[in-house]
Amino acid sequence: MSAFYLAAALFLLATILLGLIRVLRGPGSGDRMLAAQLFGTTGVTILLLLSMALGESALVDVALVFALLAVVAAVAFVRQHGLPEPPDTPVHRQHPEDRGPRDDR
Amino acid sequence: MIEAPETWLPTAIAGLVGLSLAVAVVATAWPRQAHRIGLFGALAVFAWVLGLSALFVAAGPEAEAAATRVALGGWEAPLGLMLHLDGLSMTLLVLTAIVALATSLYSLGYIHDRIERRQFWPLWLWLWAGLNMLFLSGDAFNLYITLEVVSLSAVALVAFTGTAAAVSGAVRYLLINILGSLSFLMGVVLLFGEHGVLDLVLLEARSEAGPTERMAAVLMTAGLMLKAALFPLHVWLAPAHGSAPAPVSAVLSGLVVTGSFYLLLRLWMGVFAPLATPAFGILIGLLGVAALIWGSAQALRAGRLKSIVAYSTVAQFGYLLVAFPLMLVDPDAWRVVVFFAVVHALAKASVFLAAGTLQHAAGHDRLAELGGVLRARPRTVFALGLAGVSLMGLPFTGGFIAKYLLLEAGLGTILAGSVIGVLWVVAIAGGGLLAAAYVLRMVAPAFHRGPERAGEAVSPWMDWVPLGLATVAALAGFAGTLTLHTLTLTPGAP
Amino acid sequence: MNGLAELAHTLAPGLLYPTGGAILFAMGLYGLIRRHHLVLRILALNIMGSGVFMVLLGVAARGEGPPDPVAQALTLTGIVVAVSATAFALALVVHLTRLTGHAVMLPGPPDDDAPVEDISREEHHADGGPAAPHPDQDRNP
Amino acid sequence: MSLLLVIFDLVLLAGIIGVAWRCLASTDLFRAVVLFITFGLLLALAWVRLEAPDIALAEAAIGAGITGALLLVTLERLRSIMAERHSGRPHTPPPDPSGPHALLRALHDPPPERHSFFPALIFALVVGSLLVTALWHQPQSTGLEPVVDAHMDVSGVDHPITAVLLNFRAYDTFLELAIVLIALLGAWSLGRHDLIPARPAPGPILPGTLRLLVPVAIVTGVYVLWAGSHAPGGAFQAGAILGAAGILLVLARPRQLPMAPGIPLRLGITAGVALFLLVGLYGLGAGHGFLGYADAWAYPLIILIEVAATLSIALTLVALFVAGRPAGDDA
Repeated sequence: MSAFYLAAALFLLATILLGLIRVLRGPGSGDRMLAAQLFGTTGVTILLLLSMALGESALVDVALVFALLAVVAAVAFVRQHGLPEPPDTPVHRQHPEDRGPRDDR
Repeated sequence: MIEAPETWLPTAIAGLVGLSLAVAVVATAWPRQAHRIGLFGALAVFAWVLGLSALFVAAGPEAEAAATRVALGGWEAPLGLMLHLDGLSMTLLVLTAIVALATSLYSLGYIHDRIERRQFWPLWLWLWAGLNMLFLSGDAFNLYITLEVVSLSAVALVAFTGTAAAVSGAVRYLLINILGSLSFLMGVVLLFGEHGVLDLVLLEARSEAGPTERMAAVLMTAGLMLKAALFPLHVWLAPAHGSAPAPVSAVLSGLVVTGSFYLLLRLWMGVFAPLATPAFGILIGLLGVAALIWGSAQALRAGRLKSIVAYSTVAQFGYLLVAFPLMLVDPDAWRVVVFFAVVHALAKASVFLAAGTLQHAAGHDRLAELGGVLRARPRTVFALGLAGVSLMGLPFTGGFIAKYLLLEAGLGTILAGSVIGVLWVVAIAGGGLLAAAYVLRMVAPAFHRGPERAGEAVSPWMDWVPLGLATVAALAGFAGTLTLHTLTLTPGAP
Repeated sequence: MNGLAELAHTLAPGLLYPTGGAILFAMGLYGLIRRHHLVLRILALNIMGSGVFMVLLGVAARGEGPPDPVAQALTLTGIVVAVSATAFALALVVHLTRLTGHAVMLPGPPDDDAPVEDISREEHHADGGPAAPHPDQDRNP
Repeated sequence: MSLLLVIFDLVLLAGIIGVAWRCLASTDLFRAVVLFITFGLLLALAWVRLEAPDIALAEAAIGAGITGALLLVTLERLRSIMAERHSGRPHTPPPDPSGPHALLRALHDPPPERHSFFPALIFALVVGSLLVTALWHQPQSTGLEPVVDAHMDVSGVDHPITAVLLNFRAYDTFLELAIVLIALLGAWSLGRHDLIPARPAPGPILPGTLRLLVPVAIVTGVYVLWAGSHAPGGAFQAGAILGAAGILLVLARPRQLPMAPGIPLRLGITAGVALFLLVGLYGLGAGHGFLGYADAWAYPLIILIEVAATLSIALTLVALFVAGRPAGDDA
């Protein structure tokens, strides 16, 4: 059975390498980031499969942390690049939250 | 009933680490009082180091057999970490204490802004604690960590004025330091992979001239040469040291660079001793000659006072490299090299502090426009000159004795039949002349006729501390015997 | 059959991964020399560091029995140090860009005769902010 | 089975090296950063294969979470600084980054010059091949595993790595905490903190995600800290996870960071180092050596130090992410 898990992990690893094409080609930042997020999910699965194949239960913790923290980069990306907006919204819309006084440096 | 000094020595060593760390931690937690904590901490650490050195010298004959090693947490090597005190580290600890105390006092006057003080003192105290730990460390990986403590706090100190020149110098300095640390760490990893231990004494016992040692020696030496700005890996030094605030420049040129050099010496006398061949010595010596010429030429060309001093550091460290081949021929020469490094650190720190005072008074440090201030401030110029004389190596100064001893070792090499020894002797003598040229360049405007201009008022600390430190540097010659004696208490050294 | 056993021995993690680590170290070095943007240089240093850690962990996993816990503890310490240094370096780079308008470090010695402000006299610096920006002051020709 | 493992190793290593290569060769900085995040993910898998789940845990928390966010925010900071300098107008809203825009050149590094190609290549090849030669000549030593194993019963904990970190080599760990602190002091000395550039994020997705994730992250952090005494985990991993939770909170409201009060914040970031040092000095006074514990007290003291260290690391990582000292620190 562990050979099957291992083969599955290997397959998933190959899909990550395949997915790198999106990171390299782009074209937009969103495509690249989304591909990296997908790798995160694949990574979690690989970790779970390896934990079964190698019999190391501690890897489940690693997978948990992985699943949790991959979000941080995603949130950082979304906060800076914004969500795709409907075409009729003006580009430089000022959000009320954004108008705070500039820091005193 | 007074107990023998040996029984107190381990506690005193661990206590020094604990004390210097405690001062840094308290200053970090309570930045509002950081300058007061720093002042009292500096006095306490200084006193502790003096006490420790008295204990160490008193315990002398026993210490000769083996260095005093302290198992932290009660775990002996190879499991645990050992602190390691011998004559070499003791000498450098005392040097650090003197220069650091002077710098602390100077900083009281130099950094008076409320906010800057809060940033400066904790970082400076961490740097000092890092240096103390570096000199006391006896474990290869721990050396890497202490090197990181020293370099990160040093980079932060270079950058903290926040000017474009300082930040740009700091970025360069940081990248170089990380690269040097990684190279050093790779060497440590190789040694660990081969021998399975990290303790320097155990590594020394197991090391031989194999491929691992060779590669580790290359990586660690290159990394430390980067950090010590030894030629040809020196380009970062002048911008970082020259644009930092004066007390920071003094510590960087006087102590941080010396710390990396200390490590090089320690490694080549211990773990890498089987690899030291005459050809290697000649290669290092030639690099030293190149550094001497290049650094002096830059110092003669530079337009800013602090740049001159910074380039002279490159030149003076060329001396230390020239001494490497001498050490291979004359086993006793290493003590002279250390003594030279000590005198250089004292003199260089006082030159930088004096330059800082002049810069403060004039508001800039462009040599061409500094004449008026130089004429109006004889005390600072005297400090500059006195320390400069020690750098040149005129008679009756510490620098003279160091250079004399080096020349003696060089002549010994020639007598031993080595032709290339002539080059070393010429380099040592010529380097002194070049040093005389750039030191005179610094002080000469003071003797020209012209208007006097006292410039900005200077706090008494900034006025007197450079002079005091320069006097110590000049008088270091009288401590030569004591220093050389302390250095004989280093086990494993030839 | 003998050759296959030899191959399996050669490809054991304890030898394979240190080799990979050495390649990463050399690659990071190459990138550090070739690239000029400071963020890329910091990434190159991080890749070098990862190479060192891979060698260390690979060395720890060599031989029979459980891996060496000391090597793993050292790696953990090293990773923390690397992260701190990276965060500090990035803060410095942002600050440098704010002052000079570029985040590129060109090779060669910089012009160290550029004027330097003296903080012991600067009162305007008291707000903790940077001095007035010097556009492109230390860009090398 | 073993053949599959060897193939897995080879594919993984090829992937790691390939990703690192493309990362260093890319002219677009954003692409380099995304590749670097992927690099961290693959590294975590490599650490798993090297039987180092502790390191994989740390790499997952650091590589996937904190460094990625830090690099992305740095790029955005660089971009907004450039935009400000070029337009003279503070706080230009970020343009759509996928569209062509002149300012994107701020995040663009031209391909390196030709003349440095061969020297750099030869230098790297020489270093790499010498390293490989040295490594292949090394014996199959077991390292310090037997020594550590022999002392586990007096270490106070059941997990060898925690025993090494907090007992046998506690000095290194203490200095590691100090280095995190020094990095923060350095970043703070550069000036006050800057705004974290951000676009408005309308809609319920972001707040909803955070409401769900932050509590889970906190629970996970505490769990990893608790697990450290007998299984992979420990203070640093827990601190990194809690720090990531803090970074999420910072990212959620980048324009209105709460005024961090100076004194509690200072105490928070130094708590780990201070407590560690106090315990160490007590050990010195009580005759167990600096940073030593009495055997009976080892477990509670280690846990105490770990809790303080976790809090300090988490706070420090968040502060390093914000970069620059909070206004409250100067009060």
